[in-house]
Amino acid sequence: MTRDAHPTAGRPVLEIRGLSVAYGTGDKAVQALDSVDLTLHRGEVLGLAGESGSGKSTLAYGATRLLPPPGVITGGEVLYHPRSGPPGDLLSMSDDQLRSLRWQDLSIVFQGAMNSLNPVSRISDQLTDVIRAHQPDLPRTERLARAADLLRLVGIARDRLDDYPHQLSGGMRQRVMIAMALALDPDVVIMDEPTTALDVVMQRQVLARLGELRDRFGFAVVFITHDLSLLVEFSDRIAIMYGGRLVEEATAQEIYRLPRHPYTHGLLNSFPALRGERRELTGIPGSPPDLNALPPGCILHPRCAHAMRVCSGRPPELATPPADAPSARTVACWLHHPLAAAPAHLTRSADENGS
Amino acid sequence: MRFVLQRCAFYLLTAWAAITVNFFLPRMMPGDPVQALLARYQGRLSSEARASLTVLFGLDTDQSIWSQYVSYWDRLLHLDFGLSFTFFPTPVADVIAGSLPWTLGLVGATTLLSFLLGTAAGVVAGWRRGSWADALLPVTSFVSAIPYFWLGLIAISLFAVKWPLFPASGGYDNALIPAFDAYFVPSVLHHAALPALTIVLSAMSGWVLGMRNMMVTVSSEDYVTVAHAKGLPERRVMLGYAARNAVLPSVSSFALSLGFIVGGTLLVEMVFSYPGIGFILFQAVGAKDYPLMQGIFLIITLTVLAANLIADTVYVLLDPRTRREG
Amino acid sequence: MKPLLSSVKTRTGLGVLLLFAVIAVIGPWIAPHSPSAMSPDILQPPSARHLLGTTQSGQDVFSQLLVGTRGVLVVGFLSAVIATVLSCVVGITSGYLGGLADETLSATGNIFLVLPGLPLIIIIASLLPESGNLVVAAVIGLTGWAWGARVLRAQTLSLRRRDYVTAARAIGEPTWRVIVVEILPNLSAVIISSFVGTVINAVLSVITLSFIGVVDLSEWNWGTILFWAQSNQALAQNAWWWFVPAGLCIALLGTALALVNFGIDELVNPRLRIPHATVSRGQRRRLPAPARRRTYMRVGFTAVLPDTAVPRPPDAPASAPPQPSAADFVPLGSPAAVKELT
Amino acid sequence: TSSPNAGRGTAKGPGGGVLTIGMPSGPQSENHNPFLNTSAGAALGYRHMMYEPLAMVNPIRPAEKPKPWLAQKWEWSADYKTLSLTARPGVTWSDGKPFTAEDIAFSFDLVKRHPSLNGSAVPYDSVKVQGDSVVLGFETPQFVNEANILSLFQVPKHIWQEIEDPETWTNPKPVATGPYTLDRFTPQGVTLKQREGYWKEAPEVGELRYTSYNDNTAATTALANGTLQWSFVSVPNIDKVYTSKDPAHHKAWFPSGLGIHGLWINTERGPFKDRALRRAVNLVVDRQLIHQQGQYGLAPAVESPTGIMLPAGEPFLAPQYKNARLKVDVPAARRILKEAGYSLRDGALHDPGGERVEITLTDPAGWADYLADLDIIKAGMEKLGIKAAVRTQTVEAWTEAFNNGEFDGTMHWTNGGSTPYDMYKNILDQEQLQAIGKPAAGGNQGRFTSAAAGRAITAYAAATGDDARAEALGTLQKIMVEEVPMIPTHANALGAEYSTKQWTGWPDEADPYAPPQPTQANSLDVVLHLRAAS
Amino acid sequence: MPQRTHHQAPPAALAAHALTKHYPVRRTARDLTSRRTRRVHAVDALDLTLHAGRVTALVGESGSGKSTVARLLAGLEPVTSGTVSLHGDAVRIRNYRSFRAYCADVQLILQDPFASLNPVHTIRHHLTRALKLHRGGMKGARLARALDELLEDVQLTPAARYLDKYPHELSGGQRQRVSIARALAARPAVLLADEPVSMLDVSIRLGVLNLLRRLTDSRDLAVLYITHDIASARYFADTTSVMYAGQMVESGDSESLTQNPAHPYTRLLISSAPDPDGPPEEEVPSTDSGDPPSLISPPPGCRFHPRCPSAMERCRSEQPPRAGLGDGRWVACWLYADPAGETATAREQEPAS
Ligand SMILES: Nc1ncnc2c1ncn2[C@@H]1O[C@H](COP(=O)(O)OP(=O)(O)OP(=O)(O)O)[C@@H](O)[C@H]1O
Ligand SMILES: Nc1ncnc2c1ncn2[C@@H]1O[C@H](COP(=O)(O)OP(=O)(O)OP(=O)(O)O)[C@@H](O)[C@H]1O
Ligand SMILES: [Mg+2]
Ligand SMILES: [Mg+2]
Repeated sequence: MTRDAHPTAGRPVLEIRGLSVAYGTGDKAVQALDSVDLTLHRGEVLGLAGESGSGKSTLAYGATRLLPPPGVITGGEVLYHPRSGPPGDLLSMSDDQLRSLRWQDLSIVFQGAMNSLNPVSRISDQLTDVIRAHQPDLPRTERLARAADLLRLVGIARDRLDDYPHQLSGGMRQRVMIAMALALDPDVVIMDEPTTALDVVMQRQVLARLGELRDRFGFAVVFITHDLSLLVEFSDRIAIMYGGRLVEEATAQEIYRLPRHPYTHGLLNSFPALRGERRELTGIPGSPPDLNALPPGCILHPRCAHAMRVCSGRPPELATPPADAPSARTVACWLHHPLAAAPAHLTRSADENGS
Repeated sequence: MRFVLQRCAFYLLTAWAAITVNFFLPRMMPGDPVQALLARYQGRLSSEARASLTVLFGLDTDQSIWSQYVSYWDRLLHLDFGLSFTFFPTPVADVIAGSLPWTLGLVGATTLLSFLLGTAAGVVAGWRRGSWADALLPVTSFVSAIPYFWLGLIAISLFAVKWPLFPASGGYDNALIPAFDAYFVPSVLHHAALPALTIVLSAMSGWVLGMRNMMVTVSSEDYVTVAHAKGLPERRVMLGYAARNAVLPSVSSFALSLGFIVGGTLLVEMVFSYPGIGFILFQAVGAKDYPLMQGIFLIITLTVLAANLIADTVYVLLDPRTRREG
Repeated sequence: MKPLLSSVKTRTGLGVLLLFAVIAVIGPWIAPHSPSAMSPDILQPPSARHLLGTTQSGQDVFSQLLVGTRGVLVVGFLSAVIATVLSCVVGITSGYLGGLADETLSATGNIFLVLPGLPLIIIIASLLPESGNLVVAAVIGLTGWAWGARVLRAQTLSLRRRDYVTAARAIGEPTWRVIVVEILPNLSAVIISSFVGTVINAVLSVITLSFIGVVDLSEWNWGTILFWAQSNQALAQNAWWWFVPAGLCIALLGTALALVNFGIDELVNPRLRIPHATVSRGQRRRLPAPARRRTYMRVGFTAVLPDTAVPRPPDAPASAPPQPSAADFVPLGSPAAVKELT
Repeated sequence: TSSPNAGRGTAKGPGGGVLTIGMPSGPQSENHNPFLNTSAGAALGYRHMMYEPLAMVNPIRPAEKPKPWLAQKWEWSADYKTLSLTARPGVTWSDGKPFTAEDIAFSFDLVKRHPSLNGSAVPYDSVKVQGDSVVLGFETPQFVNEANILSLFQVPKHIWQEIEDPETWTNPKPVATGPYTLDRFTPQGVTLKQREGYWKEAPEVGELRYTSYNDNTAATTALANGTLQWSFVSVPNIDKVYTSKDPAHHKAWFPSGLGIHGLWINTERGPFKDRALRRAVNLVVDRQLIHQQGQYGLAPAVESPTGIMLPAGEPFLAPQYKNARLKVDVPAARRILKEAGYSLRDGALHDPGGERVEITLTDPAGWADYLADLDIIKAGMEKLGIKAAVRTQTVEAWTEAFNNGEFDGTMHWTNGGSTPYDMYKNILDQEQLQAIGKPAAGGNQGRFTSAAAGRAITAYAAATGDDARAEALGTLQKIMVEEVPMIPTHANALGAEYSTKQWTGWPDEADPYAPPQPTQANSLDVVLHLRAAS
Repeated sequence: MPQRTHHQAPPAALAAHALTKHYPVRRTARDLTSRRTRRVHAVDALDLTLHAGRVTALVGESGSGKSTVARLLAGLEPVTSGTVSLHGDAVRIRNYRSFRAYCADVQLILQDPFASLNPVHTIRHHLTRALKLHRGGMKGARLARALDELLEDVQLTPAARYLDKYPHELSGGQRQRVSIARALAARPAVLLADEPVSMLDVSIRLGVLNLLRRLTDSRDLAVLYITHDIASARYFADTTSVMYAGQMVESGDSESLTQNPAHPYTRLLISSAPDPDGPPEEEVPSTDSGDPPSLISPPPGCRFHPRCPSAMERCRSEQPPRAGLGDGRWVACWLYADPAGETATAREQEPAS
């Protein structure tokens, strides 16, 4: 795939800085995200993985201010960099500013396509109303033509325009959502587990189409999924989350070949491969952290085989490990501190790795 | 189409059962119309009148309940409801025809109005949950808990007696002849204003609450969030996405509420001396007027069934998911 | 039950309800006069002697109100019990069994829905030789179950397909146990809520019936007070104290029940419960106008807390923390959790 | 404009202004058949403004001779088996045709042929026309039915002879001899307009507007604010609610006829089987309180122990009861009980057999006045130590229990009539006597057994002379006073509320020429007396 | 995990022959009036055998009838036709008693760990009911011991910590293990596990699978493992069968089936599965008509033919027979049915790996 084709590629388009999100306020609040920093560059696919409940969806919706109550953003900023002009902070925009930015520049594909479409109105209406809202001058016929074009892009015949959502199969609905996300040619598309409802055959088709479209239009994608194989295959960079924090971020191949964080390593050792050698699967012992009673220090330490005293005392910071010094990859783990004696499988360098 | 046919079959069955119940219920009541009439006149009709009334009402013929049932159906199918006892010898059909339009006009219109207003208020209250609109809730539940007749009587004593803004009773100025003209129509509206106001007030709150809760529920559906994400104007999200879906359950209870109207009608018509069918039914029950009771019950049942059928159809139109192909 | 009590609305509602319940029990004892006792004080306005004045025949309205509470509550709750039991039996059975049994039962329910309620009650009530409170409660209960049955049937239909019901069947539970032990408890919120709704309805029905004089007037309830007030044209006589308090009591009782129902609704549908404001009113007032709107919890525009609203933990270190020392980097060995799954 | 409503509401009839009349009868359906008590004409009373009787009987002065109306004069044969009536000349029907003896004969023949129209069940035998007179023949003496016969509505033969089924005919275009004709009908009310060519002096009231209200409250409201000028409704606290709103004009007068209300008691079963108890209770019923509270001070209390209302029945009183008056006398009642062997223990009355005396009083739920009366009676009984309870029933159950004799005591009415005979027959009729459990719909539901009463009733009806009648009536009064088969309480009032603001000339205490009720036959007489207020 | 190769298949524990399930489209009395009865052909003439001590995986498209097969085998729904035999005896469920006897031997774990526990009951209730029903009315100390053992089996220790919890207080993996414990309480001979791990993330998923595998080995259980995750079938099951549109299209030893898929659908399935070390991109077939077939009026002949890249004329009209590929593997496809060049054709079509 040719991924760096676009001229503006490589510049940041969405910058999340210190985003914190809680569910509820007061004593009963659950801190679901704790100061997450993440940068999305133009034209790239950023994969987001992690245990269920680690805050992936919260990050996606929090950054766009679409988190339903009782979700509350408790801090940070989300900067959107338009193609030209100064960046704006989504979190301090007024409703109207936010509305005009949404979908035009930043669109989102929600988890269940079944629930994302208004069950009582036609596909065409749902495709055109967004066009009308953002480009009020476009005549109706042109809006319809654009809707038909969009459907064609995702491989659905234009005669399905007048259908209602329930008349489409799950895969088709998912593709309609993708088409809709692209309706205004946005810079950023966020996709939250867009394919979990589909079987592998359908999933493959949808992703293949998405890849083609991205090559054509050059939007950046935040892609959230549980399926590590899929993530590695599909994304440029991957960020791993654990307990509401980012624990590691690197290119897909780096994460897959050379995980630096014990948690990432554990994840990669939990899924069987379809081909090749049958490898030993070790999994991750213990159970997910309780967000209401997070352990002190590194929140993974009760489950970590390499935990040190410092791990239970102070939270590690996201930093580039010395071994990867010039690259942009980061990891939040004390094992990469100069004083620590990290196990070999987490510190191997690229040339040491056999593949 | 198939769906509609199925519903029709179902309605026919329900209609049959309801009509049969209509037949048996009054016949199970003790006492007879003559006694009831005498009791009603409390001594202003001498007991000698008994014999003549018995002959008059044709009550002296003995017939088995089964043959009565058969002839009941026979007459029904010929749209012959018999003669009313209370208004003897006026045909039941005429009595009903004289009162039904008033009920339909006043109660039908106000029920529709309160549904529309209540639903609209509910949409706003649900959408602006947590704002001033929430103060509406205790008020509405208080209003909906007030017995209708009480509200009506208070309204009369305030707005018809103390400050005589509206007439206290009747459907129109008695000096006028019913006609569509510049004298009669305003009189009808003026007379309907107070009852309508109280009906709307007390019936509206139920819709407000139901709609508000549905709005809150629907507002957190994914497609509403998607609509926000699409950057649509707020009105469009509120009406086109949230309200459009939230109104569905209200529509089906609206149909059923038509059945409950008639119960309320009785009180409206009693309190406001309104010339409608509810009060006639109340009189018929008191007077053991089987033919009239049956006629009214039949009309009510059929209207409710028809309203349900219409509501079902409307529901199908509103909710594409219920439309089945093939 | 706990989450139910946590709502202010519910607590208010339950409080008022409790007050009425206490009056229902002790009302006849604390009533200053016998409710039917006539006295020469005819149609007196409220005074210290007669807190709510007297009637046309010199009866004490306040006493009537106190004594009448029992009748209203007994009829309301008894008929709601009858209706709820019936609607549970019919609704759950037809929902669970499906097929012909379902068709028959829901057709029956629909007939009851189609027949106009109040006239039906009037007819049935006049069918019976006596029309005391218990009879009226039975009649209201017997005619008022259909709506609840419909709701419960729909709920049961959706519960029946839940996996845990299938799972219970799969381990060999007999049908009655599946219904009673697995399904019924999950319907409890719906049942309570429909119970409360039925109570409101039954109270309004019995009051209406008393008001139009269909039921036994020798048993006092608020409706009979209104009946006497109305047949003596209390309002025309400006005797508001005779007419108004009973109506307000009814509305108050109804409101209390509605408030309880709110709580139950919120229990069933937690989405209704979500708070709205994220910061105190004082804090909000200090914010600039555009930021103020951002602090409301709304769908589609997540609330953003202003920096001032999040108190920083007091022990947050102001200066850079001391660097960890080598001793901190000694491995601890496998934690306990690691052994759990291998 | 072409609208029929143009200028309505301010319209003046040919004879002048409008009189508004109303009854709380609920919505009406169009039916002007005068013979049917179910008609709108009967419910609102306007049938009397069109269809006239042969003579005008004044029920509040029953002893007076009826005023000749469409019959110029009438004459009984000595045995009271033949009545000859002379038609008034110069009377025309509202369609212009003359009124003749043929019409009278036709009217009598009509009710004879159709028992269902013969509301007072007069046993007509033969009807013959003799010149301008009609001769009615009967098989038995009919003195007691005189008023019923003379009150029969006269209908035009030329119209009614065409009607096959007069029972079910709603008479859409009434043709009658009265001063008013139907103008228009709506379920909510009726308007009558004065016609040309009435045989008497034309009334001053040009238009009659009848309104049917759904209940007493609505009618009272209309009365109070003056919209309604003439009505008969039970108004509580009438001073405050009605009269005081315009003391100069708002008037209410509730005179009585001979029909009464009272506590019917079961003399066949239960405690009231004992005459002593009946007499004792009769002495403790506070009739003034019933008049004041139960009847809102409208229907007068029964004063004579004979049950005959005064002053209407004054001429009928037997000499020994001329001055007898009922009054509450608890000690006397106690004395009677003591003499009969009753005992009072701890305030509770026990009968000679040692049983506690308990009585259940019943009436239909919702009949507010009766229930209030029962409460007062109960309070009286409690003074004697009787344990009394008031129970309500449905109207149906109550009617059935009443007819079947399955009650202890219940408020009920009696028949009225032009002599006390009708009331006594209703209470004491031995022909109607039935065992408990068998319906006695026609009378004597109290199951009072007395051969003497039976004889006196028969003797009165068959009597051909005033002395024989007086004697029979004396016997009945004696039975009533001494046996107390029923405890009379108050009159079946024939009263009304009326306003003198626009119209004067209403009947009142000073000039009781007619009962003021708008649904009585005499209402026509009242309207003819009305004069526009200056 | 050691690689298992069974040359001698152990005895069949549960076998289904010509199992068929059709659902009426709307199951109401009113349907009787219409002539045409439309039915969903959820499962059609399916043969399946589960062996003691072995795990059989069932994979296939969404909606292909996998769950239906599980429910039919568990006796929760009447079959339209076909037979099920347990330990060689035909199963006949006539009343509650016979069903209870049957479910003592055959237990089902439902697809969704979040939905299959009743939220209003504690873990103790769930497990106690299963024990009481199938282990002769246990009480007191015996019951307590049995509960401890059960939870220990699924490694929810200490048992006391979990017994009185409500389902919502447990994580998905813990709930899944409670469901398994409940199914095991009956000491069944056959365990039907319907997508037991679909909702879990990879690390929890792994724990559950390991547990099942261990129980199979230690108790000689026969397990049916229904899944979408073909890699886990390879890892975990001895035999794998592939379903398409209500029919079985291929079956055989898991390793060889996943590495060497024969049926075009199996090939599509396996090539579609994401794989970071995946085959080069041109391998991925790109068909756009990826929509599943209608089960109300399934395509005639081979049900896969509308989507099959190698569809032939006879595929459109005739149902393909089963062709043996040796080693207990078979495939229902015309490509392999030609008696003359059976192996040759098959080789040709096999993907190079
Ligand atoms: N409404 C809520 N109230 C309280 N806590 C919540 C709420 N919604 C989510 N959470 C918690 O927030 C955390 C993050 O949830 P989120 O949905 O972002 O996880 P996720 O990574 O998307 O998980 P999954 O992979 O299962 O979708 C979870 O621990 C969850 O329990
Ligand atoms: N009760 C039912 N009534 C009608 N059709 C049904 C019923 N249950 C299942 N079906 C249909 O039978 C077919 C097979 O369903 P089944 O649940 O067995 O599929 P599955 O292979 O388990 O799918 P998934 O992988 O999505 O769980 C589907 O088309 C489904 O719609
Ligand atoms: Mg998520
Ligand atoms: Mg399934």
